[in-house]
Amino acid sequence: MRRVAIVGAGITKFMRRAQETGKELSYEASKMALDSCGLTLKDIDMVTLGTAPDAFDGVHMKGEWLSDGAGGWRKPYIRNYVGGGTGVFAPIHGFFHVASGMADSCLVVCEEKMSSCHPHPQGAFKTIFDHTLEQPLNPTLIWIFALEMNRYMHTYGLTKKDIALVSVKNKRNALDHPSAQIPENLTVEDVLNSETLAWPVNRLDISPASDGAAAVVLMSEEKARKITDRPVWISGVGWNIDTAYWATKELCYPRYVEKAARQAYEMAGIKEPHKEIQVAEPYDPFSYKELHHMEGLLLCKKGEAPKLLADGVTQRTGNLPICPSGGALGVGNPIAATGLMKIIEIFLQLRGEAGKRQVPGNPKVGLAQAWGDLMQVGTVVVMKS
Amino acid sequence: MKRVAIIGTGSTAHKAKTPDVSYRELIFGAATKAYADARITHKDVQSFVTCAEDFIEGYSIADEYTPDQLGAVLKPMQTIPGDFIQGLGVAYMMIQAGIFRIVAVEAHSKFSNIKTPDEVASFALDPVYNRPLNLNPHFVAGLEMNRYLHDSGNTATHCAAVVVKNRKNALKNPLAAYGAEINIKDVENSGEASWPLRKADVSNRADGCIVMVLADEDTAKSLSKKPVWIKGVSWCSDTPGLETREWGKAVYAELASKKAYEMAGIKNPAKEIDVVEVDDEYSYKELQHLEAMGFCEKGTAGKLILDGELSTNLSGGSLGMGHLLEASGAARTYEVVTQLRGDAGERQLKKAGFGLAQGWRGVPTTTGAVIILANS
Amino acid sequence: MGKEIRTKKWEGEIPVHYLYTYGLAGEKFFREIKDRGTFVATKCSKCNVTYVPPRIYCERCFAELGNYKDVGTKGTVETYTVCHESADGKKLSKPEIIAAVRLDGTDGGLVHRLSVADPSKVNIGMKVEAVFAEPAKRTGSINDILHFRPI
Amino acid sequence: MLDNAKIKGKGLKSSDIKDGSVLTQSCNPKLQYAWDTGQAVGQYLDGLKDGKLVGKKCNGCNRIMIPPRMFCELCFKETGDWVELKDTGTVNTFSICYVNWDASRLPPGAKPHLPAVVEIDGASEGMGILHVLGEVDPKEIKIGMKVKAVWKPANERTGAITDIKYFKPYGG
Repeated sequence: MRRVAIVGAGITKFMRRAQETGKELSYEASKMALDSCGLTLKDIDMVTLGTAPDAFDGVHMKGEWLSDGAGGWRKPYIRNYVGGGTGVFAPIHGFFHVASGMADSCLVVCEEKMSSCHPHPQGAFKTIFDHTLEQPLNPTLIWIFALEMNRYMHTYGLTKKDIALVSVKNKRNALDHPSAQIPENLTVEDVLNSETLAWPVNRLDISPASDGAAAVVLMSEEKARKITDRPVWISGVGWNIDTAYWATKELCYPRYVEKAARQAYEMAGIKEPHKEIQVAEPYDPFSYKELHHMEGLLLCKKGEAPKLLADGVTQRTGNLPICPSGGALGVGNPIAATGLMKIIEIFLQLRGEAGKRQVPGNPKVGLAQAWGDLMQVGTVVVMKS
Repeated sequence: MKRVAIIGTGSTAHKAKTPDVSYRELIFGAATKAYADARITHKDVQSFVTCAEDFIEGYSIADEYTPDQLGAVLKPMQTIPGDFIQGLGVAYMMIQAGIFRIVAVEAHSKFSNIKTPDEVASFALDPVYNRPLNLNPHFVAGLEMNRYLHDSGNTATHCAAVVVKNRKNALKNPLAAYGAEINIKDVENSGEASWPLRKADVSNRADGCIVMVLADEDTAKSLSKKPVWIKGVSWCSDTPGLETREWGKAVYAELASKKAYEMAGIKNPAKEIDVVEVDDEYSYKELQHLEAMGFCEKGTAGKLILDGELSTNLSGGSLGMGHLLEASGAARTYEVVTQLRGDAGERQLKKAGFGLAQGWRGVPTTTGAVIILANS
Repeated sequence: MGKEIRTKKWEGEIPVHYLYTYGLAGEKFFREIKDRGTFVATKCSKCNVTYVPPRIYCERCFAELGNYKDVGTKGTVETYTVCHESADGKKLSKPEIIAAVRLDGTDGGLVHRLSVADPSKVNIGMKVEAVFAEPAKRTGSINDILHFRPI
Repeated sequence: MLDNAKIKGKGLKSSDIKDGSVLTQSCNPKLQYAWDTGQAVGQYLDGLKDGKLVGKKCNGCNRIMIPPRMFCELCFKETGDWVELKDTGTVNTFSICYVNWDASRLPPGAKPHLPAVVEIDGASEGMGILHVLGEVDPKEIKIGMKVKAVWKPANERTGAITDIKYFKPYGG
């Protein structure tokens, strides 16, 4: 198998409402990624775009509409899609492009413009539920998170307080991220006292709706060596989807994330992830999700993530820094772009280029993960310097 | 580089409506056939690709509803919001990357379940520059057809000949929904859609599903007596804007075919390729695509078809089989595979060694994909 | 196949609506239409491509584009069609002509209605110009252009 | 190192849009569907109309499944017999929700929505459906609580999941 490296990265600000169109956001992130490694569009063989529901941007077949902004002009350009897991799946897609030998270079772009959807982007989520058997109950997106969080708390005897610390940590980490939308210094009490939207979920347990884009450039080993002495390798990829009958499975544990992680670990030769992974960016659209995903990623035992959090292990200065970027909770959550933001964070951490966000100890192995669909999809990328 | 083959195919018979089955049941039927044809079970399939778009399915995240009916629960499965041939390209890359040995690709159409198909199609137009004009989406095809005929010298009569040929071909295809014996006058009298486009120039909608199983060389040889090898596959998107595109040209088909020919080592497609299935969602598209991909000189496709000298779309094409949304490219590929295996019954070509299938994603897109297949 | 189903269909919709910003380039373009009744373009000098509607980037080489220049309101018909069906697929009582207009000196243009006294006189290559709504009635929309007309 | 100065993005305030300092275009798309329910869901809905919950059994893995399906997604073969299930079950998880589907808030004092996953008696373990609870003080809801369907009167049932108004606490 050909080795594939990440050689460049770009990102926009994450914003509640961007003036830029989705095309323009895609361009700004892509251009920055190309500039960062001294390449131009001409150097790119193929392009893959990750973007989540058309219902956000409000354009049917939005991959087609976005193509010029994403650098797809007269190139083999394709869109990939696994719901909310797309942001970490997009570089996996780019990986196939290069590892297969079809391309020596691939531009990976992720975009989301949620603010076009009115009155609130959450409205677009009603129609993620089964049209015949669930939508007539008028579900809101938060239902599934509340149901899952409750089940998680019940199974492991956790309290809301145990979980609120995720928001505090991530929003604080985001103070150092230049793209961040809602970085903040909060206390656990602030989270617990924020409005209850759907018990046990409070307003500050939730990441915001956002507009933004991110991009990375992938290259074959041979080409990468020519333009950088610090490539970051994609050493393991995994993704997995569970049944659409989401209410028929145990919600307290994301078995699909474990499946995806095992696929990625096997490929990367990782035997003891809790010891070998030095920095991780699991997906944190809701506070408990970070913990849920740490467990699914086998970074700790089931039900043990809250303890690591409480003990400070997952702080930037801890033994296993989790979401040093500030995550979806702090940087913002333009769905697909968030996943790629996490890939970029690990890329920077492994290069020692994360600036104020840099975790100590010169990490050499890191991981990014996203989640999507109806509690169904896990996407995992293991990276090594 | 090792080779990749299609080792199993499954298709429903396409119909204007399929009221007896849900989309899940429709897909399950085609998947069952494909796995049986490949002599595998769902457990042998290591990864899955569905080609679908949210607003066609009527879901905000259609990807959620993809795994069960393919046997893909707790497997690596993805959605490609693209043509089925692009999905084949993704499966090809995953196998070539050495990650999987067996991958299944699916596309389907439940077109009959969309109550507002014109509004859904128009929702793909730019929201600021185009959509507020509040037009029927076929206007994009009308603009393109007019310029293409103007530039190429092909005529509306030639387009009608495509309709006559494809609907007649469909009479011999048991999977086709719209086989008919009609003549050029019938097309001319069918009524205006968006001049010069007439109603009969537009393919009718159909429901259906197609699943294919791909495998790496070793697996294909051990499982299949008639593997059909992927010799080349590519796809391309031209500028998406209505304002910037070259209206007379199918640049995407030209560039995608060029790459696919390079991969397959094809110098003269007209001579070297025996089975040709191209997108004909609108009649003129068949002519435009054949010329763009070098099957004849520019401006000659119409006459060659009128004179019966180009036997393309023996399946009946979308005009004869029905427009199957992202599965239209699948229907084209299905026919090529069937011909290359020698299983096409009364449609069977005597010489069928190399074949090409091409897909286009419909208005207002400028995206298309090409795959080149061979039986040896 | 199986027994007769009584509940054969389930109806539903995607109940969302949208408010789109015009983007950085689009904002400039429509402000000029609204305030001055003219079109502006951006140009990539490297690729020698002039974009109307303007873009902040060249789609071919990704150069950053600024420098909006007035390209006037005249152009030629690249292609046209006569729509006989409405947006929702019903027959129009009065068919309308839609043209793709290439604005002079640019590689872009607009797609819009074409108003002519005699439809049979329309042809590809015909010179046309934009007709705008009265300034007071303009809102900064593609419909501030009423139509194109022959020169 | 990412060049922070190069990070673009022009964020707007909601007032920029409301007061017209930034131009916008609105759109109310008509995205409407009539989905074929098919064999499995069609008969499930017919059952609801008749005041019954029906499931389907897989003869491969012996699961009794709700919602019913014509094929087992795990064994990937056609399912076997229809099975009439009870209209009682167990709360697997629940929430107390104060927002509507579009993120607008319930009016002050309005009763919160009480979504729950209910595992249906007679189906295989863990087979739950999404529904809502009623006739219960939100504070009293517990995971593991027994509940029973409260049906609409027969003449108001249409063959819909809402033919069950809600599930309410039941017995012990």
